[in-house]
Amino acid sequence: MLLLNHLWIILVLPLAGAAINGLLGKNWPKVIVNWVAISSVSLAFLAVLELVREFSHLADSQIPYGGNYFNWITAGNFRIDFALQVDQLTVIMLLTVSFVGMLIHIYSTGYMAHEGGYYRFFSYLNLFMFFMMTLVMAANLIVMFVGWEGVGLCSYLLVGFWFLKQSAISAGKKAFITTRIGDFGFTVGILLAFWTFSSVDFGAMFRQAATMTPDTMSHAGVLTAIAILLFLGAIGKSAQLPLYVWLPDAMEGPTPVSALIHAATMVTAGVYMVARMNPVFSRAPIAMLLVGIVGALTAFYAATIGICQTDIKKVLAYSTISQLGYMFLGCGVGAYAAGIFHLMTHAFFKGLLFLAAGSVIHAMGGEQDMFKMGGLRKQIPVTYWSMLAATLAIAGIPGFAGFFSKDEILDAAGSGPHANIWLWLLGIIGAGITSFYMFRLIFLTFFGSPRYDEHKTHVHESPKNMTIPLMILAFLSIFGGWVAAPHLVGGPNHFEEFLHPVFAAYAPTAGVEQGASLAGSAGKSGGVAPSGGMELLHSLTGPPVIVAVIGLLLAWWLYIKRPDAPAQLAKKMHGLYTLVYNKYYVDEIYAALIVRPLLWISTNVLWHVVDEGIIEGIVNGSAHVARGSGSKLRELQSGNARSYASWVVIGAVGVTMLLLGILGMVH
Amino acid sequence: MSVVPVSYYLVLSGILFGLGVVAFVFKRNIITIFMAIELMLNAVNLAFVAFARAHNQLDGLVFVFFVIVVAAAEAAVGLAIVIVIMHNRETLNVERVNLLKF
Amino acid sequence: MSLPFLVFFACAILAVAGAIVLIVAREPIHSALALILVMMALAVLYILLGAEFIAAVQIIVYAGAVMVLFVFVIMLLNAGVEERTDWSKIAKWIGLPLGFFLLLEVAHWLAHSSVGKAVANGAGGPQTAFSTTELSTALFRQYLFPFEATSILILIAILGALVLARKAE
Amino acid sequence: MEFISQHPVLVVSVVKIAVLLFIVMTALAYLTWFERKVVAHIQSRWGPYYVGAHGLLQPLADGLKFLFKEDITPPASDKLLYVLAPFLALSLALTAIALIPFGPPGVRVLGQPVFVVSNVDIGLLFLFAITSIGVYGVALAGWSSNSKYPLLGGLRSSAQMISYEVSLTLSVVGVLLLAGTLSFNGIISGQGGYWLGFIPRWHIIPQIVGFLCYLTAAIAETNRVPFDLPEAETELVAGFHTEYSSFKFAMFFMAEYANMITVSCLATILFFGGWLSPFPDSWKWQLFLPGAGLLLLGAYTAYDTAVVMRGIARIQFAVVTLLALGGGAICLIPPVAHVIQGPFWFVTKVIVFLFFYVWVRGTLPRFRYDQLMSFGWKLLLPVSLANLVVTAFVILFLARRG
Repeated sequence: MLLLNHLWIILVLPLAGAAINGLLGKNWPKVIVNWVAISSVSLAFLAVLELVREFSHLADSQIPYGGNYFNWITAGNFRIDFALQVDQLTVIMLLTVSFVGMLIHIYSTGYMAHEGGYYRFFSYLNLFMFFMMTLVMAANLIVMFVGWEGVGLCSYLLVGFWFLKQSAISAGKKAFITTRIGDFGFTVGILLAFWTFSSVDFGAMFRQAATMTPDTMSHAGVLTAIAILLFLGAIGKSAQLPLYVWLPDAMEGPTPVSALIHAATMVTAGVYMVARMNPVFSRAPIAMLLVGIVGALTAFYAATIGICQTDIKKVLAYSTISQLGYMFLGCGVGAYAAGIFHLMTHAFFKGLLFLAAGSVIHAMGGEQDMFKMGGLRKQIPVTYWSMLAATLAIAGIPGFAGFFSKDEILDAAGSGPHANIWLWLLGIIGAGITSFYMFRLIFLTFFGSPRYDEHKTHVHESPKNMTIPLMILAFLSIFGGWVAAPHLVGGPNHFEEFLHPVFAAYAPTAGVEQGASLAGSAGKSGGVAPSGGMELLHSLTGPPVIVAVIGLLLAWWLYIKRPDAPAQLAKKMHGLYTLVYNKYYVDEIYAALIVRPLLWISTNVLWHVVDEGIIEGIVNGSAHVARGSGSKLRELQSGNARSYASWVVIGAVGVTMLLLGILGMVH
Repeated sequence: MSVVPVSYYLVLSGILFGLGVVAFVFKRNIITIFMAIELMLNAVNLAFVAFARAHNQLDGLVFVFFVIVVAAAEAAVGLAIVIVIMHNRETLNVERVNLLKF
Repeated sequence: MSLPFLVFFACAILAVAGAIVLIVAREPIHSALALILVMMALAVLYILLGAEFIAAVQIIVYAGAVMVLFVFVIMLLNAGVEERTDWSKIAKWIGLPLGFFLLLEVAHWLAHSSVGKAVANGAGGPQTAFSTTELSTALFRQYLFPFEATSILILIAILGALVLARKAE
Repeated sequence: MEFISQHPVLVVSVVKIAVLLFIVMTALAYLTWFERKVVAHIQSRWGPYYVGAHGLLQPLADGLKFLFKEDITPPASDKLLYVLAPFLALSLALTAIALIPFGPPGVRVLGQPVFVVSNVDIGLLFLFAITSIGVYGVALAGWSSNSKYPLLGGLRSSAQMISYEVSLTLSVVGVLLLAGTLSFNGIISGQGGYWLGFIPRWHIIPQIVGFLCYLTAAIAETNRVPFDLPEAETELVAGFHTEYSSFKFAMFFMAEYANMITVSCLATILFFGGWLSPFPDSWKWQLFLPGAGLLLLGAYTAYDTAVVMRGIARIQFAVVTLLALGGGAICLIPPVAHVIQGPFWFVTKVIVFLFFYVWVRGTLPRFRYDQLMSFGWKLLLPVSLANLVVTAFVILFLARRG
């Protein structure tokens, strides 16, 4: 039980790596920096594996297994311990994060090989791992918030890693500020939670919540408020409508960063948080609905934008947003397990996609525009195959990881306890679009004839330390979902069962359907419903698959069969095209509605009026007063010793008087 | 042999102190101003001794001792300063030594 | 009117007279002599109070060293008649009156305040002289630290005086 | 009258003061004669010879001369101080002597000791107090004359006196440590007894360094050659008393000699056991030493009278002879001899010191001013300090040894 009792070890490892590299690494050769960074992360991963082994021996009653390391804040009855805990959910997240993180570290050693600030990059990366794991293992909202903000910080640092590029800097700022808006809600949510449960410790909060009467659609209470506020934070962090705008710009950062932070781990923090707070959300149907709606809308909306993007990373960015939307949709319809499942698979294939894209960019010598690529299939086979696998996975082609998870979600959205046909519909369409733009990406990049100057750019496969992570992730993208496979043939869903305690523990008594849904799904496979074969067929020919295939074919038709079609199409519906191409002008709208007024107010009111007028007025005024009184008072400094003597005498007389008075009183 | 009440000494010391203060304000010559200070110190010493006698304790005398020592030190430095002033300003009148002012 | 009273009043009058002369005299050296007179009178009073050692120290250090230093400086600087400039209005209109007021105040207080009375009634215990031995014991046991501190102080004073009086190269 | 009977102290004191004053004055007068004679003989001259036999009446003549000279007070001088200064000097010098015990305190009249005017139990401190005031006489004289040389002389002397007073005091502290008291009687009786039965336990032996320091400092303190810079003729005409004439001058003169006497007495008391006899008490014959001495003197003068002298001098010498023989005879009476014992030894020792003073004056050249200062501060003071420290440590050590 070494690690269970010393969870902090897992955190300290990457932190140590970050510290060592950050403080000492400046003049070290890259080898040492690599060694430090990777060893720290790999050790962390091994530690997690060990942790999982020990965890598997725990009795259910011992879960969640917590450790309280030191008393951090104490103010009145507000007491925050630096406490960590492990339960099934945490385990999943830890595995995903540490594993993907490790792979991406390895990949980065290849990708960043020619970059400056090498030690800085890895120090940040390790630091990110530290914060992410803190976030995941936190046992109370405050510690979670630390991780939450910490990853935000690292994201800022890494997006702005090339701080000589103006666009990178502003992208970093944008990411930070936009996220702040959500975090504001999050913070308020925390406060409200404390006000309500008089504790921010998960266990305590949930126990409290369990005793409270759940809100209903008609009657919304404090639980709803908390849930919505927290969800605001999730929106900001996980780039949902309407705060998604920062994520595409965040692609300014190095590709491994995009892969690790803006695809695999950080952006999923929101989903994790919602899943973690499920007892609260389950009791706030309105909030649930909101989550579902936001998720579905985002899924659909981002997908549509994805269609017209030409920058390979932008496409992936929007697809990330939309996939996150799916996860929230899953949570929104009460299928937390499905959401987390999708989170995990997504971590695999989206991480892979980004890494592959990175490899492509690497191969193209920095070129990101898909329309300047093409026909790379032969030159960089490893990248091609792995990317294809990932695409199939994300598109939800049966047998690949994405299929299982997405199917779960849509299934829950369609036939789950909180089923909502409209959300389901949006999800389905989004899925179709997803597969379309993903295959568009594949076809544009790897098929057709090269659209780049083959003499200038020498396409070459990436080095081993980049391709090996690709292969590993490809493997996972393909088979990562099979844990849930038996479910299709009517068998049990291992993943869901594994997570079941987390979500069932505090499930609202009113909404037993939560548990019942599992039972139901089990029951469905039980035999009341059509047999396993039918089940399999049903899910294999289910709407998701159909739309996926349609999207695939459409993409094929447009970009392989009739390469000139897209242009004509764009001409035909020019308005719509430009609208979508410009991402619905959301950035411009925000600029017009929020940023510019804000700037105007800051300049004309806060700066010129408040600061220059009032504050400086006060300061200078006091200075003037002091000066004036001083110039009067200094007359006392006559330079004539006898005057000074007289002053002394005056003082003496005063004191004596005082003494006499006092003594008079005493005696 | 009858004894002089201690309060007599105290009154005398009070008067001397007051005169010292008056001299301190009244005199213009740096050296005499110094003397005024010495006068005040002496008055205080008298009070000390008187109180020592009154309570029949030695501490008062010890204090006087220290006061005398300090006065000696003070005189040494002070007079050195006076000499310097005289060299630089050619006067001992404090009212003429008035450059340090607003 | 017994002897101690005679001595006391004689010395008291001498002391006050000396102080007044110190004030009115225009020749610094006369002031100095007046002050010496005061000190002598006080020394006698100390003896009357039984503090012979203090009396001796008073004369040796104060009259014999400090005041000699004053006289010496006066002679060295050839300090002439004090010019009675009256540029400090405050000293003229506030300082002096208050000074006299303070004089009366303190004297009156010491005479009539409960403290003064209490002490007076105590009338100063036994009139046996303080033993010099005890005094020195107190000085070197109980007050050793202040004593050493004063020695340091004097050392510093000497250095300061040397530095100040040194001819500017 | 009843007041007097109330306070016998006053009566006795007044009488003692009168007697002492007379003796000291005479002593002063003849000290001048003594000095001139000795110096003369050192310089192989006769010295005063014609006013009375061997110039015995010379002091008288000088005194008269001073009295009848014109008393000039410089118009520019500060009258008050000009007059005050010599009085201050002389009175202080004489006051100092009042503290000196010339004989054992045992001898009393009306319950008051005879051989000391004021018997203070911190006499030494008081003596220093008075000598420390002594400087004012010189300083004020220098100042009030309102003339260059006196001013310089006054400055010099005050500086010199302050400087040497320090080492004077310090050199004595060693003795105080040994004696453990400040009263003269205490110090003297502390020196009673003998080492090896015949070496007197005087402080001179353990405190030889202190004694040398004291001697030097004392000479400087009294402005005597070789430290007589205040009246260095070659530089300052006559120093602080240049402007003085007639009796005021005489007073300064007497003050100086009075100081000599005081200092010698002090040396006697501190280092040479005051009125203690150098011989063990067992030697009974010492009782008759004073008488014997006087008789010898008488015999010598008788011979002179008979053989050498002529004319009026012979008559004078006859008187001297008679006095000497008579005195000697009286001193041989045992009770008188007992009483005389203390003063006799005391005076003898003092006279030895005075002789030493004169001897020094006749022998040594004068210091230069800077030499004087550097000698005082850089040699004398450190040495006396070292002596003090060593003494203290030794005493502590012995005390520890038990």
